[in-house]
Amino acid sequence: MGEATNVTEVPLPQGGTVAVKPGDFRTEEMLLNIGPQHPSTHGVLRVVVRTDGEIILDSQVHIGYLHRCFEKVVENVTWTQVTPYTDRMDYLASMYNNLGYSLAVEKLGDVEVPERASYIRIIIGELQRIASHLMSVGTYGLDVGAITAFLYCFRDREITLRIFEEVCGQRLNYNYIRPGGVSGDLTDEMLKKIDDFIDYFLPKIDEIDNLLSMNGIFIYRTAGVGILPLDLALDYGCTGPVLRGSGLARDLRKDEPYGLYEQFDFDVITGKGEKGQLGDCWDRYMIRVREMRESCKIIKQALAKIPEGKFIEPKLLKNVKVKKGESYLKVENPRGELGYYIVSDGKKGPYRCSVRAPSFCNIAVLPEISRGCMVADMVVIIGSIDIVMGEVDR
Amino acid sequence: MNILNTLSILAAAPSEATAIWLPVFFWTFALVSVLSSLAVLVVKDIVRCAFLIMSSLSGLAGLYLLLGAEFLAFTQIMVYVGGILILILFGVMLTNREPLLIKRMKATGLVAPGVLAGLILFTAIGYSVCTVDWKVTDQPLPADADTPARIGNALMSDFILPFEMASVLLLVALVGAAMAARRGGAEG
Amino acid sequence: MMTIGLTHYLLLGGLLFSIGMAIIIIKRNGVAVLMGLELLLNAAALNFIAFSHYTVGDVRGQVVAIFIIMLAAAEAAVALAIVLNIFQHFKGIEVDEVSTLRD
Amino acid sequence: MIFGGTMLSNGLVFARYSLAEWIQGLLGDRLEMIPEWILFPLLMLAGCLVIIGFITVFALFAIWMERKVSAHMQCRLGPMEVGFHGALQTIADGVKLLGKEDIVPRHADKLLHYLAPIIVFAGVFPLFVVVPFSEKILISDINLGLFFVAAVGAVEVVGVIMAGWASNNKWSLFGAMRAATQLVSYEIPLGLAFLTIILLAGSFSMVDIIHQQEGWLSNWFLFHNPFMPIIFLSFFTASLAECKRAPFDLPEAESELVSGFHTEYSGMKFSIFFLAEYAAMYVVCAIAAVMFLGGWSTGIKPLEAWLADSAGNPMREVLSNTVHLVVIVTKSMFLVFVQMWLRWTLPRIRLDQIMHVCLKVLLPWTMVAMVATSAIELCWPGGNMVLTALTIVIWSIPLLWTLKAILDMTVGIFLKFVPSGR
Repeated sequence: MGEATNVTEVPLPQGGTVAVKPGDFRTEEMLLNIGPQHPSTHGVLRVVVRTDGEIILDSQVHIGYLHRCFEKVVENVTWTQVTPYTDRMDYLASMYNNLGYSLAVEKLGDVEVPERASYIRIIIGELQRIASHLMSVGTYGLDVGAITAFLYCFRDREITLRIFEEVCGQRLNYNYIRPGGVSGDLTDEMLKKIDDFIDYFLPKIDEIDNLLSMNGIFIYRTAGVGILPLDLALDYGCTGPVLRGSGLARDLRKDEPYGLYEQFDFDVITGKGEKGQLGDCWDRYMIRVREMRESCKIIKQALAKIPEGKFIEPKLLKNVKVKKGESYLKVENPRGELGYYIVSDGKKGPYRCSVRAPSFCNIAVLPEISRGCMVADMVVIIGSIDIVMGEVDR
Repeated sequence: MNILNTLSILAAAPSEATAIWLPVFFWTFALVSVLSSLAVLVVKDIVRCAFLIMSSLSGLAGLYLLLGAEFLAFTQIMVYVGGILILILFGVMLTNREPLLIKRMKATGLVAPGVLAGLILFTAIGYSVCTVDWKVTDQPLPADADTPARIGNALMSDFILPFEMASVLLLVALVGAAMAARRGGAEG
Repeated sequence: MMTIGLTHYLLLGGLLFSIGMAIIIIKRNGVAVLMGLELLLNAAALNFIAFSHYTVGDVRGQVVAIFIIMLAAAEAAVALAIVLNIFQHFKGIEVDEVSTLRD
Repeated sequence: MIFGGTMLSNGLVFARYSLAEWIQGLLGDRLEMIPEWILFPLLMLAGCLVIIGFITVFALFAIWMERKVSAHMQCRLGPMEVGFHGALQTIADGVKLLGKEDIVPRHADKLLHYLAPIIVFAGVFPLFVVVPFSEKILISDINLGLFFVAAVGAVEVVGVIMAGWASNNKWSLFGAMRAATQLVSYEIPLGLAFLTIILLAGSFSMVDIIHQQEGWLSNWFLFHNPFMPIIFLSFFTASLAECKRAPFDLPEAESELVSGFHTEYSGMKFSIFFLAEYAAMYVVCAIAAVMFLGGWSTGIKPLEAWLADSAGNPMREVLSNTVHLVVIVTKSMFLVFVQMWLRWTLPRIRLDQIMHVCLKVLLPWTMVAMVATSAIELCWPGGNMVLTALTIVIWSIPLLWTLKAILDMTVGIFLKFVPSGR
């Protein structure tokens, strides 16, 4: 928010730029606090924007309103007790937080995971991705004012949550995937339910497309807004749909497969700038919609060849033995690369655990891409980055 | 019975019974416009001033109704309340440093001369109004006169030149205002 | 109750005209001066309509009033553009501080 | 018994006489005892009460309808608890709102904060004076009807700006500025649409305009020539913007401006804003119905003729007024439903885009249509059957498509409705 001392070229939304130098104003600049209590900041994000009328000259992201000392807390608990804390980070994709942590611990502790557990992880993980993307797509509709799309998405997300509830007894913070496997088996009945859900859900994606993605006003609002060039995305360490929206086919499930992802056939979706420019909000949004289809594809394949067997070594439910050392492992969370860095001193719990949260890295790019937009676009851009404050602040 | 029309019917052809309400309406509207314009003199907050001017001009619109000029009354509301007031408010908001603080205006050092000038002017006007014989007609417009049609005919016949000039003037004013208010317009 | 006649309207118009005059003299803010100006114009329009109603029984006075309203609109637009320019130039719209012709 | 009979007939007379006549009928000979100068303000008061009563009842119904429509569009049930299918929910909410604390922010301009909702309401309330329900059921048919609507409708924006300014809140101010820009801009296409209709009808008066469109359905101004549907669409779009309804609900965009100009309002003041919004919805729809859809005319010539032939047949007059009342309210409510439908389907557009739509899309099209209509009116005064037929043919495709969409949706609501989960 530093004082601009020289002329800055501020791009205008309708194209072209405007030179702004101090003292050169038609209207007075205004400092506007978006958040921490605001309907569209997806939690407690606070953005301080300097506006000229409704055009944003500069913005600064303030975070930390949801800080819960995750990294310090887990230094005092055992290896298996960490997973409930990971749940609370990205509370919209808790399964993935569990999975990343479990994989990191398994890598350090050389724990063998039963094959069935790996399959269950993939099925549940992709189901979680669908749930998370539905939330993102729906609230994005809410951000641009299409309330019905939001409720359509929530209707379908509700079904996935019920499946999760049946699987592990929880709707949001599952504590399901844990070092060594998963905490409960998927019965045949459950597998059937998931299969039914996929059959039901695939046509519903077209419904979302019809209602929102291809809606003229929606495209008008999102295409060509908040353009994130690829080099900028790479500079800021953006990952996930935000990076893929800028056109790079980077997906850890393909590039550095974990679990058994190398055995599955799916496409990595990238933005193509169909409606506006490459890397605009519509691209980032559309990635999520299309990824839901890919997730359905993966789940179908996994359901077809899930083997019989154990879902966890029972003794591992108590605690895991981890030798001295450190490991880093990243997984493709719905929001990007979720990395766990774990240090062990051979005791009952982690000596140090650090998390690379995708939302945290993605939100950093907000001031860059929101400059020159209007206040209404700010909401659209925040929504297209799809942050979860629990993860940003940890 | 047309309730709103009654006002102008009342003015044009007051029956014995309803004429009693005419002064009531007149004084109400007159008080509204005079009091609010007087308040403009006193009130320091410019935004309140703008709203007071609006109420004063609305009172005038009421008086136009009483004078049987409904078309003028509605034009007054549409142009002043819906147009000029918004312009003025935009002007106020765009020229305030602190957009959300009530702006206290300072008066010039001319309060006493201003009041004095107003008083003298009013005395002069009042004197001339009361002394001159205005030749009041005993045949005002009939209440059911189609004033809009008459105005339209007048505009298209007797007043055709001013009417056309007015459109040119409006265009010039539009372009001029847009040019002057353009970003960097001061520099040319 | 007395009957309302032409004199009432003329006096009212005169009163509003005087108040408008006083506003123009007393107020320091450019926009407020503009408001006084609007009041002047309207007082004149009121006179026209009153005369139209009471002395000729015709709509010609109303037509003139329409022109006055039209003029007021044009004047307000241009004047506000000028006020904006003054604000940009002098960083304020106090009319008595705007005393230079050029800088 | 006689007294009861009088009451009954007087009750029916509501559909037979205008308000003044009705009161006259109600009081009968006793009217003579009341001096005219007292009756006059009483009549005004009665008119106001009737309008307020209608606005309140309509708002109660419309809010319930909005909730139900939105709920069924979103695969939910909406209010179900209070009364039959939640019909009394709005009353319950109203009572709750009445009981809420009236909060005025610190450093707010208390006087203006208090006045703003009143002015907003005052910008909508008088419009009902000219909204007709039938030949007899209307408050006043002033000869400047449409002009009156355009003028008084402009008052609302003052209240909105007042609310935004007085709240001492940046979000409110943003909302107010947006409202000012939007409302003032959209008055232009609205005014052009008014002009076209005035040109065709040769009158400002609502009743005159409706009389011009009586007879067969093809007499409606909507089908006057192939350009009229453009004017209708433009008018409807502009009226959406004037009512601040989605997709033009920028002044109160809840995801951007928290709640826009009424962010700092609570309790009764807030509910007055709400009431004004719903009242405005009905007014613009009723005016659209009058201007384009023949007002209370059924569009069936023999029926109209039969209804009009009521000389010495009081029951038929009652019937005629009742039928007309039902027809115009149905037309208006259909348009209200379309407004709701759009609101719950479309995303909100941005401020610069809203100006783009107004100045670069609506304005040129309306202008072209208006000039074309006046040329047509010059060539064939009173309309031309060929042009009407052409209009119906050209515009039948979008019309049928719309009807199909509505049918699909209704079927979807009533047949395919599945509560969430399986």
